[in-house]
Amino acid sequence: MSTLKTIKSNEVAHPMENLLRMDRIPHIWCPGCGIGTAVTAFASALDKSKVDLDKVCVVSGIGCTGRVAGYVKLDSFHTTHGRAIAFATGITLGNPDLKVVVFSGDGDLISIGGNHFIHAARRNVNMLVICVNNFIYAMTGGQVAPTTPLATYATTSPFGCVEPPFNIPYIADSSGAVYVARWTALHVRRLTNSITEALNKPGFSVIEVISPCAMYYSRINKLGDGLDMMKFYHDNSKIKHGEDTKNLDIGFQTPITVGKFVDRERPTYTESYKKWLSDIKKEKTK
Amino acid sequence: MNPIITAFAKGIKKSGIKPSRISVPSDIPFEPEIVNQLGIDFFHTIRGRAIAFGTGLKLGNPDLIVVPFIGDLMTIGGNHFVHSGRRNMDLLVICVNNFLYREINGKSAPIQKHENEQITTQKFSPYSTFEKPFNATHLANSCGAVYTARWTALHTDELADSIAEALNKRGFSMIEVLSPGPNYYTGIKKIESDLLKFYYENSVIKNGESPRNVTINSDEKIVVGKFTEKEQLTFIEQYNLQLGKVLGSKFTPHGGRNG
Amino acid sequence: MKTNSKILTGTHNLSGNEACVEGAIAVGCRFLSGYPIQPAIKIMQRFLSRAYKVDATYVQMEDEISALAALIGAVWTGKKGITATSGPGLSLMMEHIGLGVMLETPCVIVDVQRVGPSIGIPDHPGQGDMMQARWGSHGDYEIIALSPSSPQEMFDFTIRAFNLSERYRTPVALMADEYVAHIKEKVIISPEKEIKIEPRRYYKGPKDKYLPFKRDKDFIPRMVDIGDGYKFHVTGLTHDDRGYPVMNEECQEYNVHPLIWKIRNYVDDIIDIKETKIDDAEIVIVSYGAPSRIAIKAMKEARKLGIKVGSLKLNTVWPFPEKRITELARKVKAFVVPEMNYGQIVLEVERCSYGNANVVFVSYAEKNVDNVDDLLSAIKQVIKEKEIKKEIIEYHT
Amino acid sequence: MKAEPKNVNTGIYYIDGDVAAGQGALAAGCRFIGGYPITPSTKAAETFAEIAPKAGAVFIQMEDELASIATIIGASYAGVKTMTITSGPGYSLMMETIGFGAMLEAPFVILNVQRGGPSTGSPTKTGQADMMQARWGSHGDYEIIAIAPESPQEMFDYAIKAFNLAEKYRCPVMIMADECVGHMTEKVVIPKADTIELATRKFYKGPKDKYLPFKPDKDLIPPMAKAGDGCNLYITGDTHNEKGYPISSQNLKTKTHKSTTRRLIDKIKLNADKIIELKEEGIEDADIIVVSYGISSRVAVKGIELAREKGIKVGSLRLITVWPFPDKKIAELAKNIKAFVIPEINYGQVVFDVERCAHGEANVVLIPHGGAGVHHPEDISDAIEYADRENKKIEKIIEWKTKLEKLIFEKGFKLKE
Amino acid sequence: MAEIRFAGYGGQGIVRAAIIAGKAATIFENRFATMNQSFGPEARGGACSSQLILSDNEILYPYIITSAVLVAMSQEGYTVFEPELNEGGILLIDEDLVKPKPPRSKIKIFSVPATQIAEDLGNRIIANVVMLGFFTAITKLVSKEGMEKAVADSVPPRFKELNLTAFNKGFQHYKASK
Repeated sequence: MSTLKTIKSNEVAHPMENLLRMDRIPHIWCPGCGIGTAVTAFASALDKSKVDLDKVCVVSGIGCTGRVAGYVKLDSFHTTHGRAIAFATGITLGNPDLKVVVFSGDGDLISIGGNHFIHAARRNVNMLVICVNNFIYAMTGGQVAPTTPLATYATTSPFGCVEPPFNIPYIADSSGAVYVARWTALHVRRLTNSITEALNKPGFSVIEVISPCAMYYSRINKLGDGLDMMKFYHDNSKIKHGEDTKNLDIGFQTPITVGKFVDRERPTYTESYKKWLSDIKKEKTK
Repeated sequence: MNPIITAFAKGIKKSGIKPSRISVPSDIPFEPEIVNQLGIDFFHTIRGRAIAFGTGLKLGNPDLIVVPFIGDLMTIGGNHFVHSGRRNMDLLVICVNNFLYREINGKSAPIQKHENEQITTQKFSPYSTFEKPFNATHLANSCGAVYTARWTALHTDELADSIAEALNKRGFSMIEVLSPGPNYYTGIKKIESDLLKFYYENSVIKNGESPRNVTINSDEKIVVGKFTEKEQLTFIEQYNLQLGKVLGSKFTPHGGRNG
Repeated sequence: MKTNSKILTGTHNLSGNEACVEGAIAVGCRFLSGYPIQPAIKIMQRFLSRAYKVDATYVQMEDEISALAALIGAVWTGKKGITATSGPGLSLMMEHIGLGVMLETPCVIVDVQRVGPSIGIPDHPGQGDMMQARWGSHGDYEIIALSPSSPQEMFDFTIRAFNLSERYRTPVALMADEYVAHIKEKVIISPEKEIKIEPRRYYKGPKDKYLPFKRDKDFIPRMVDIGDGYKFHVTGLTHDDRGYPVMNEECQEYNVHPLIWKIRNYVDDIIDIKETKIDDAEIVIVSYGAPSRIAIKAMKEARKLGIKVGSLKLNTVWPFPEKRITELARKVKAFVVPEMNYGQIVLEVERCSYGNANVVFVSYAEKNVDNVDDLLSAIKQVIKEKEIKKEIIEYHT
Repeated sequence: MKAEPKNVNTGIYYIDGDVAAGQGALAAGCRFIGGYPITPSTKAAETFAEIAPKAGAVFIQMEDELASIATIIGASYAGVKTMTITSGPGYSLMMETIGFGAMLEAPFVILNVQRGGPSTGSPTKTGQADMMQARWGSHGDYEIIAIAPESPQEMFDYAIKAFNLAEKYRCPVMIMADECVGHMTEKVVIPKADTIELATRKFYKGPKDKYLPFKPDKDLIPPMAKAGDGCNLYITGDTHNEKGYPISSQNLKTKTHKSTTRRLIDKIKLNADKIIELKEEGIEDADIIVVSYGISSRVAVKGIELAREKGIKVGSLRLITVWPFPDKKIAELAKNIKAFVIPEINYGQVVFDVERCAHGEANVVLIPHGGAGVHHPEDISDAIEYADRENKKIEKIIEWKTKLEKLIFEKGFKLKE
Repeated sequence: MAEIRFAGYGGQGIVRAAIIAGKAATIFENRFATMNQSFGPEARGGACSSQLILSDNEILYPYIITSAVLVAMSQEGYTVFEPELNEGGILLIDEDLVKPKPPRSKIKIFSVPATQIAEDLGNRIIANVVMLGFFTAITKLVSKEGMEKAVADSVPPRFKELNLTAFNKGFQHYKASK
């Protein structure tokens, strides 16, 4: 591993230096991976949205994307597999002034953490979930995920995946999320805008980021490197804002619909709880 | 007998399926006598795992017809619910929705205030009053269920028909039954029948209604009916298809009625 | 830490569960996340009904896994937090007990034990989770577990549990049982200012110098709250002082060893046992939780018959008072251990008695916990034993 | 019964322990694995996913470990041999359902490839700190069987043994491997199918309406009926009677409703002699006995060798089955020796049981190790030497200070960052 | 008995090289070989090493205490494991990737441009096989025939020829440089 280069004052600092733990760079992500892009977009969005960085807390689970918490220079938690949302629920209820961002992968949030995902959406707990979807478990070496498209190969589906994948925006929508968007790692500017928008939105927001996994998903399925995947996204993604979430299925190398799909208002858990408490108070003091 | 069980018994009869083929994993305990009368195999599993347990039963012996009863409305077992739906695992999930909702259609439901200092609706309710419940049908659809319906426990005939239909349906079916579940509310038995009647009277049948529109809201009538039905390969069918394609003669298809 | 003046004081008739909540509120706990399970529901209900008065946060999560995960999260925002569950729920919490230990998060987990394994009998007391509390999560760690035997102790021990957890920065288990949780008894609550509250060990130095796992001399690191601008990182992976993952043999030793020794070094401070008439005792009843209520009765009855019996009640079960048991074993003829399970803590007693005293196990798994006769008959039989049997004795009645 | 040829990929292989376990499971007749990826056990699941379909068996990757374990218990009641594969954190999640499986007396196998803990710990490094968890991790009282293999060949052999024990005793059987063994590559000989002896499940053969699911035979183990057999099963995780019906707290104590819980314990405890497998080496005239299991027993070999060179009489007792614990054997050995030396990759777990069973007759020396690596052989030989020198009876566990501990906590060691 | 260390970084096939050598010894020569690997969770691109013990008898203690051979394919691997090499040990390096210090007294150093040779053959990921050929020629710990069989057995059929060529290039490189 290369050592940290100290930046002298007259040198130009890394543009994101104030947001990254430079002492942990280089990161673990492979060349061609889209997680870094998502982090960059997140960092620019933090900058743009003008939120108080002291009050932003990042929670990650386990997996490649789960390492994000370790690289951002914010209060950050690297928790157990699948429980990032549950952990974040505690934080946001413990101190409602915080802006909690859950940054994790598809396997972590949707497979093992599926229950927390739907319930947090139902409760409308105040947090932003950035789910990097690379269609596979990459940290453990390429196992099938609940997002792996049908007939796609993975190490635990050596003869092709037999389970249809989740449509993450649809399930987020049906469970009650107030903001749902999807972008690919190619749409950096739009992704940044979405994150900026969601950071300022109270309630449960979900942004799915489709990301290449050059090391496992692409390699096992012979899709080329990260650049080839980016080219595929470029040629095959269609922006359709406001599309009905039920039409957002993703197949193997089929076109991907991206955009902002849901943006609605609902009282958050904290608001409902506060109102309920004050109702009781009124009732008791009557 | 509990009206849901009555409908279940009728449904089995109507479906023409031999009861001994039916296995019920459930997180609601059934009375042993009822299981005897039904002539099924019954497994009282731990909270939330009925669907996962049922998945094992089905894959272990694809000849079985597996009907998980879930009483916790996907609280603790929500993940198994959505994933089984996605896989289109061949299960008929009967979801006993025992939520206590104070107001329907602007009317107050007959829920007594507990004499204790506790707030009544907190009495082991799966949801606190300040939380919105799931629209289970919508959720089931968003993860791929092939058959969804909702009835109150007093719609016995419709419920029995739905059960009979879904028992013969391949894939992940979900029937939601609105009923104050017996196990959760022991102690306030009296209000059960009142509540049930209240739900029955304040519901409206709309077959084929879009799942998105059947959320149970306090200012509208409860929509019941058979909402969706579609055809899709089940997990076992997809498994046999895909592996047969790749492995050819080396592959022995997984047996059972879908094999 | 500021406490709210709305805490309950004076004398009340409370169940164990209710007393537990009052204890928690008295010590400044303002967060509960849980999932309803018999026989611990009452703790959630009571907490909720008190929430509006003390401005506490309550959340009913989707399962026990998330309940404990949320609790750990909330504690890092500066709250004191509690969760209440029973056997099956505790089993689900196991992974996050490990996380709590690794992140050195102070929190209290109440386990109102019922009959197990599996669903068992939800409305009947048991003590089958004692070993689980110590060993249930993967990997090596030490835990503190207290076992109350009355509503008064539920109150007192809840306070102590919070204080220990803040002092040693570790999850503390309050191992109650259904009997203690549901019985209603007089609970005396001292005035607010007399309640001792252990403050959180906060870091006070410069913000950019904060290292989340830099240990003081006593092996215990200091905490900060989320949102105070320290921009710290913590992880469940094996980590160094900065909280960054480092995975090698040295770091594993560096990280996990103190987790163990920050408890083992302070056992004398943590361990709390109550001894009655032990000086002249030939036989010592070792008990904890509900069975210790009859231990005293059996002791009195036996003394009437001329058998010198003493009682040793474990207020803290973990860490186990190894030294004291070893010491006593050299003096007494036998230990009699009544437990509402099929033999758990009795194994520890056997271990620590080093073959110097007989160890008799009286199982209350399928008996009423108010049955003194069986305990007494075990005492009567063991007094007749001539030699030390090198295994656990169970007399069948 | 012999293994079926279609399940046995006879041959000589150069594979790692995980792969061998996957092959062993199939050879043992496993028809169903529900699993979830977790380092370092994933390879076993991958192997099974690859070889199973050709032999008509099924692998399914479930959504989490909770589902994995629940689904295999379901499959077990559908009548098939079944298994799940996991590691520490996943194992913790399974705890509730393991108790359920024990209560239902469902035969199933869990492969736990232990890693450095607690919590997420060191996923790619080794540990042996889940041993007590295997025994005590679920709430309530129950007994399980746990086997600790030390080589890829044993991962294969003991996978078969685990299935045999599970089917025979109708209880959860754990293969407590560790990362070292799981990732170690060695020669593995998969024999011909007709040389592999398999136990078959005891199925009920009597009249269907007379079936009592939890009425034991003389060996304390009840015969089983499958779902769909027409036996009208009523199976519950509640404390139940022979019929399988739940017992309430009111009638728990009456004779007719005696719970089956005690039998869950007795069926293992009273059959312990038949279940326990140990490997003894040079213990006849030993002064010191090294008690070890899993990878530690291979590491100990070197330490023992070094100690013997110094003229110390050291024997070795390897626990192949760790649970049930060989109480009697340890008690017996304690009478004739000076001390037990126990190297474990944890801060003391199985050593507690050695201490308990030694009853103060022999000293007990623990050589702890935090994990993410194995003991230094010199630590083992030094501890043996010390134990041989020590003539006093010391009534507590003697914790050996390892070189690593001294390095880090005494010499002002700076951690590499 | 011989204890061999392979060291490099993830993606170089360090573990695979050890597996092939172990396979040659066990399956094709009917001896014993124990292979252990170590890598962090940051497997890809991070430091990676494997240890191989070859013996005519059953191997009880499965780890290296002092190694007889160190195959270094990265500078870091060389730095970390060089001290482990015993007196008179053999050090094999990829000359483009490792710049060794002056050797201790009796250590013998042999170098090969393994990665360069592999790139010339059209695929740098077979550098490990080139190295194996070189290793076989120098150490003679495993027979050439055994290794060839093991290489052929360990790669997909369509890459068999390429790998065998790479192996022989490595093997010949020693012969040629002698």
